[in-house]
Amino acid sequence: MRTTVSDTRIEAELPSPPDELVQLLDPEGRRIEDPLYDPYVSDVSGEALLRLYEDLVVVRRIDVEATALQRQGQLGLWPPLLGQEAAQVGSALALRADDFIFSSYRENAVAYCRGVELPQLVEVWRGTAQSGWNPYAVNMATPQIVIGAQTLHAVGYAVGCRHDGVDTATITYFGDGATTQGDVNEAMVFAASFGAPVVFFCQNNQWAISEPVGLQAQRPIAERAPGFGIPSIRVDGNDVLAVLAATRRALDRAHRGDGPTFIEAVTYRMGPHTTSDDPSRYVDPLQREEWAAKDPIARVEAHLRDAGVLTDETAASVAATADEVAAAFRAGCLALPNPAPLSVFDHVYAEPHTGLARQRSQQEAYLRSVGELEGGAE
Amino acid sequence: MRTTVSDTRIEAELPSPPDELVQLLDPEGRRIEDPLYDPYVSDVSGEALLRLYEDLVVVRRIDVEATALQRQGQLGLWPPLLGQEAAQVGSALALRADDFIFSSYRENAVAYCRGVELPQLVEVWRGTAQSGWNPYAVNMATPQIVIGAQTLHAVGYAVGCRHDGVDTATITYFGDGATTQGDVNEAMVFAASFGAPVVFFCQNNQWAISEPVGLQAQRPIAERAPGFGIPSIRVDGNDVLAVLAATRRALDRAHRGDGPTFIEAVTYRMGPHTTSDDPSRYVDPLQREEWAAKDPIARVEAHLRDAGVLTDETAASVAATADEVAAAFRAGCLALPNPAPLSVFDHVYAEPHTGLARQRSQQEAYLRSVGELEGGAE
Amino acid sequence: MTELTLAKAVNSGLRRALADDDRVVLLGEDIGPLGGVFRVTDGLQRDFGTDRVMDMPLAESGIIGMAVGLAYRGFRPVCEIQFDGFIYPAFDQIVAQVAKLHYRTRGAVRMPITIRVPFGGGIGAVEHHSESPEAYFAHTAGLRVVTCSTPQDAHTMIRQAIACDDPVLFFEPKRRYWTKGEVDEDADFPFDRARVLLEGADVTIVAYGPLVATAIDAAIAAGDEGTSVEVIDLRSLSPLDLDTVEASVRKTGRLVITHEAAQFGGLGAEIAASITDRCFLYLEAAPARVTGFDTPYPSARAEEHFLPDLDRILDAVDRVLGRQNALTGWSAS
Amino acid sequence: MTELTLAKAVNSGLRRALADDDRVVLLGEDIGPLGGVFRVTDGLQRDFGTDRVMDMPLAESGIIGMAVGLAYRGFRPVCEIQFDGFIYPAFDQIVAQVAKLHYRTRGAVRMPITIRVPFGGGIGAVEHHSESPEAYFAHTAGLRVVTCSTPQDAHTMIRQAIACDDPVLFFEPKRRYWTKGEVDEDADFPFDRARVLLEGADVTIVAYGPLVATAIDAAIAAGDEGTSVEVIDLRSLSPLDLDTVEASVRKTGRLVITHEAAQFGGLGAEIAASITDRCFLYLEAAPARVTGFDTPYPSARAEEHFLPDLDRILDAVDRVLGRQNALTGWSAS
Ligand SMILES: Cc1ncc(C[n+]2csc(CCOP(=O)(O)OP(=O)(O)O)c2C)c(N)n1
Ligand SMILES: Cc1ncc(C[n+]2csc(CCOP(=O)(O)OP(=O)(O)O)c2C)c(N)n1
Ligand SMILES: [Mg+2]
Ligand SMILES: [Mg+2]
Repeated sequence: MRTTVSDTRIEAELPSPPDELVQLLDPEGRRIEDPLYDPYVSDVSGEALLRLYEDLVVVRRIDVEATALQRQGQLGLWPPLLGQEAAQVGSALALRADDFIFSSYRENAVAYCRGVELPQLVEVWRGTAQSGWNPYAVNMATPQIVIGAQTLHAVGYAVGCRHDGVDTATITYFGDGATTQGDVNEAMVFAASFGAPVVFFCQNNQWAISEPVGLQAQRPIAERAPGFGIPSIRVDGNDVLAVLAATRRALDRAHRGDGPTFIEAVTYRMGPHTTSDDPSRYVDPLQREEWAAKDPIARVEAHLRDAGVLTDETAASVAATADEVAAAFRAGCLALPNPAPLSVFDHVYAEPHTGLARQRSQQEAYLRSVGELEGGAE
Repeated sequence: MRTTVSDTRIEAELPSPPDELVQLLDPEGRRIEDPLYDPYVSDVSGEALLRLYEDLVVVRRIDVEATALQRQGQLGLWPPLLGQEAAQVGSALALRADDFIFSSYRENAVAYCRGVELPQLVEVWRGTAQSGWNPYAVNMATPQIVIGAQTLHAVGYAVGCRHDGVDTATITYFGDGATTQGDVNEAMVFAASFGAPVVFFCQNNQWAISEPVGLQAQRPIAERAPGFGIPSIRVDGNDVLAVLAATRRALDRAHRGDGPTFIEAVTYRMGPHTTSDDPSRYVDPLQREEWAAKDPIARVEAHLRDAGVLTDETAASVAATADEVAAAFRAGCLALPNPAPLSVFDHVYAEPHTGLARQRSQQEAYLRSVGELEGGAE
Repeated sequence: MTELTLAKAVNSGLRRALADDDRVVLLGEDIGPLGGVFRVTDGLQRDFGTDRVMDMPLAESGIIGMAVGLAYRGFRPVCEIQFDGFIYPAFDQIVAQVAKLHYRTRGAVRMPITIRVPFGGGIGAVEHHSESPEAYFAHTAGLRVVTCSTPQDAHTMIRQAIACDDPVLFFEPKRRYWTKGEVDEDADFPFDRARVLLEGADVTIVAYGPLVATAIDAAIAAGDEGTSVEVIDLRSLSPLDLDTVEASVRKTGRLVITHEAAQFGGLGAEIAASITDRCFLYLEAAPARVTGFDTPYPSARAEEHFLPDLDRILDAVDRVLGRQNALTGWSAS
Repeated sequence: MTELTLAKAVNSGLRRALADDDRVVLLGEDIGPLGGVFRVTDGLQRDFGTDRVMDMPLAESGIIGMAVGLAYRGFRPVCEIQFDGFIYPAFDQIVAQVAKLHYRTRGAVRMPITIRVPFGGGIGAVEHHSESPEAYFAHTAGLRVVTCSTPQDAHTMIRQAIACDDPVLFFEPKRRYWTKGEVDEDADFPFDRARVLLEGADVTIVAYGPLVATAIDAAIAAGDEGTSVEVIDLRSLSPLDLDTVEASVRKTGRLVITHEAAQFGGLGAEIAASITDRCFLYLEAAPARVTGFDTPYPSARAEEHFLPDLDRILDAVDRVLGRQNALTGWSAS
């Protein structure tokens, strides 16, 4: 006999829905009290919040400029972060200088907050180099394009910090789509197993190119981590204060030696996946409109205006600063030098490699023979 | 200001410990009532349970014989299932004939229950072939050695069944160690995403070769699946009735079109990982003893004796049957033919391949020239 | 006959395969409403439904692993890997499962899986979007590897790949996606044969995929200077149609091979070694290879310094003809 | 000087590396209390602790990915892949990360990662335990690939690999783990040079790893029949020490290359092509390759029909010497 029994107990075994999003600033700019998270941002009001606001405005302005540069043929590609400013700025500013970052390709605001110089932000996208900066100069690895690969690097780095006896934390950024990759799940296993001081920061921007998050995850993404033994937080990714608070909380755990934490920042990709993408093929304009109403900058602006910290005058000065940054960014981008012909052979190895050395010499001789090297040719 | 706040909410976000193990027969052989799972095994008592008992005894006997064959140099390797008889027999007997199985390398009892012929069980381990049977003859893929790879195959097969409009279910077997592999986690994402009629059957035998399960999982393994949107059941893997009930429940969901289910069968690998392994280097004998007291066969025997179904006489007849099977198994093993020299070229491709055909002809000419082929040599 | 771009020719080939055989299913990232990042699957989900054309969660191992299961069930899965550089997460499923299952099961289980991979450089892309990984797969027993250089071949060969009972890696030369050409849907020709595109007497140039057009340009330029060059488009990389190359080299005595992949251990090595073995007494010079360098693919603005081009091919033609040039001293002396 | 098995020689090399540099860490499955399935890490966790010798969760991509992070942090990770056939899940991390990070970061980030891989067949194992995947990695720019054939090399080369600032794939010939030989811990020699093991005048045999011993046996047997064979142990597979091979072939005019990996696209092709290019006018015959077949590795009881052996090598020696044999008709005619 094979009876069919109602599945109540199985359903009950699913975890209950996660706590509502952590939110400290609602879309209208009202400050929402939260006894757990408020203390993490008690230093951020008035002028401090105004500086945060300026960062948000500036990174959006850079992003818009980069898109324009791409349209003008000055960049090969650009992955806009429009709509994700709060998730990136809020989390980046929570970090200590010695904390190390392993990001994906869209975290240009994180890099900006980290002090990466403006033209270095676009070297990869202009195509003059495979990376823009020295990771050790800003404690941030250069963009990772292979989805999810960087999350394992973060775990290794974090375990290395613990071996070194320092309380440095590591944070890794990735998208909702990335949560499907084996590497990201392995990273959670390894992080939990070694109690690694690492923060998994997932920007759930609802899309992986054209694929909605529902294809990657049947449950809120934040629910995945606890099953690996990693506590998680689900935060309004368009609320810069909430993101700052949540990330500080997670980093505190890491600095204290309490192991990994997973953060899902719920946000929305307001632009195309990259400048090559055509979202009109798959995005419902209504959905986009709904999210436009939750804009991460508008709510800070509303809040600051209500608080009388932001006036038309300060707003104009912030906008002017942003324009200046954008102009410097553009100029720096256009001034980036093109790679020299033989540079393709540089840095393949750290130590001499006889095979490659021979190939390089051959190519050098060839280039000289056709007059394409200075001092060249018979 | 960066305040440190107590982490109560984070801890609360961890799922509560899973329900205690599903158990219908305790180690002493007492039948434990369970209103949810009892209906699934209402057909299994008395004679039916005796037949189950015989299966358990026979598969253990085959396993012992295989180990002996390996020690005598007749097998290259053998992965014993000692201790895991209930997990394998209970789950295998829950399946319909049309349900399809993707297993790992240790599921020899599953294959036996599936009707695989005795010598075919050991072809791989004797080294006469890379697989022992035609998967379509018994609806069971041949052993998968790459850890975790088969779980994705199961999801694909299950989605294929749905496309075909049949209610066939698919089951995939893997170990506790396998849960770390990217593939297994990807399989859960894909299964959830497509609502695939697949059962993930994890035999948590506490070890991945020398590594304790604690290196792979910080939480009970059954807690992982719900975060992927897959309900899970944790079952006493040494209780054949409970395993049968849990698997039937999961299969019912699949047959009904309710999607994937994850089962963690908690058991113990009583033997070495394989005949090449030396568990004395890493197993605590006390732990092994504890588990010996939970033997999967002893409890069925105790129960059947209490119920008066098993007498010394029937026990002896079961043992005799097992010995007969073992003898046939041994004879079949020893009779397996060695592969012919040119067989290495067979079945690389399904259609003619000019490069390989040429290589095969060359080798044929060479073998003839050195007199190693019948009808050979100048 | 219709004029189509190479991308559209693959699209129409996929469409025909879907229409002709209901066991054909398409799997990939963004292949549904978006039609793939190169629009190769444009309109197919709309016309054949979400069961036949399936957007996949973002994991290449998952995609190929799932295709294996579908093949077990008798389907003919066609997987799209979005870019060459993203095939590596699926490497294990491809070389340890897809390639070996027919062998492992002594022929009981067939793996008629087609893996479509837009490959190669020349489009100014960021890292991982310009790679040429074909040698890894050609070295893997159990796989077939093919590539196309014209819309006609793209159309016919994708249908042949799907119809083939073996797994096929189908490399699409992405920088030629916008090349136009006539396509006859009814054309047919052997799947695993190379094609002599230009006949010539002095030197044989062997190319495939994106560099076929470059090889033809080089042959024409050489012709203008009085050198008669034969150009062979390999089309199939595993198996290689060495009979065709051998016949050509027996005639010309000189061989130049070009590909974008790194030289060291690339297919050029296999072709050079095999042809040397078959034609030793006919060769007037050692075969020359004109390839990408043994470096990672460089950044977009450096790719012109990396990719084989007309001048480098002509330089090699000169060399095998024994004309002194900058590299003469480097080879046989 | 102590007499050690090859496995013990790797062990003592690892021990020295751990003792000499506290940035060296070992990562792998079952390398702790068990000492690895081949006992190569025996006793190291006991003596250096669980922070230096870390049993890893069961995922190869995870192991290599974690090693990348440790290398970022200034460690020198040494990863054990349990068997050749299980390196593929880590393929993406190896070819897209480990190999490319130094290039990507213009030299800012070094990847001094050693990946130890017991490889090759001949031990009667089940599927996936007898593979020779070296060509995949040799074709990948940014990696170094080495292998050893004696306890002395095993000891010295593993230390050199760990000391090297580049990533190194270190292939250990598993069927020679139990070969004994003298080991001088203070010996040193260049990391990337081949070694002439036997000098000879008529034919050059190039081998590496497990087949070096077979090549020597073949050379001795050929010597008994009056043919003087030079045997070269490559040791480094990327870079290849082609200078040493070239010098030998200029002398002998004849080349036989042997490896267990599939012939098609294997290292033998690169060696044959490169040496033909360098020594065209010195070659008396096309280089011959004696390799595993272009099939998956077969079941244990068929491996004798698959692996290159003394007879097949001698047959190739005959062939390059122009002696008529069964295969003469197959190559240059
Ligand atoms: C391994 C791999 N597969 C495919 C791609 C192509 N690709 C680039 S971005 C992307 C979607 C990523 O989505 P998500 O992780 O949500 O990040 P987002 O772009 O939304 O920030 C894909 C499929 C890739 N970069 N790497
Ligand atoms: C990808 C891969 N890596 C490593 C191995 C070597 N290996 C074989 S069995 C095993 C442990 C598996 O443990 P578990 O999944 O718990 O299954 P069990 O053996 O306990 O049944 C390992 C590491 C393998 N077969 N495949
Ligand atoms: Mg996203
Ligand atoms: Mg286990």
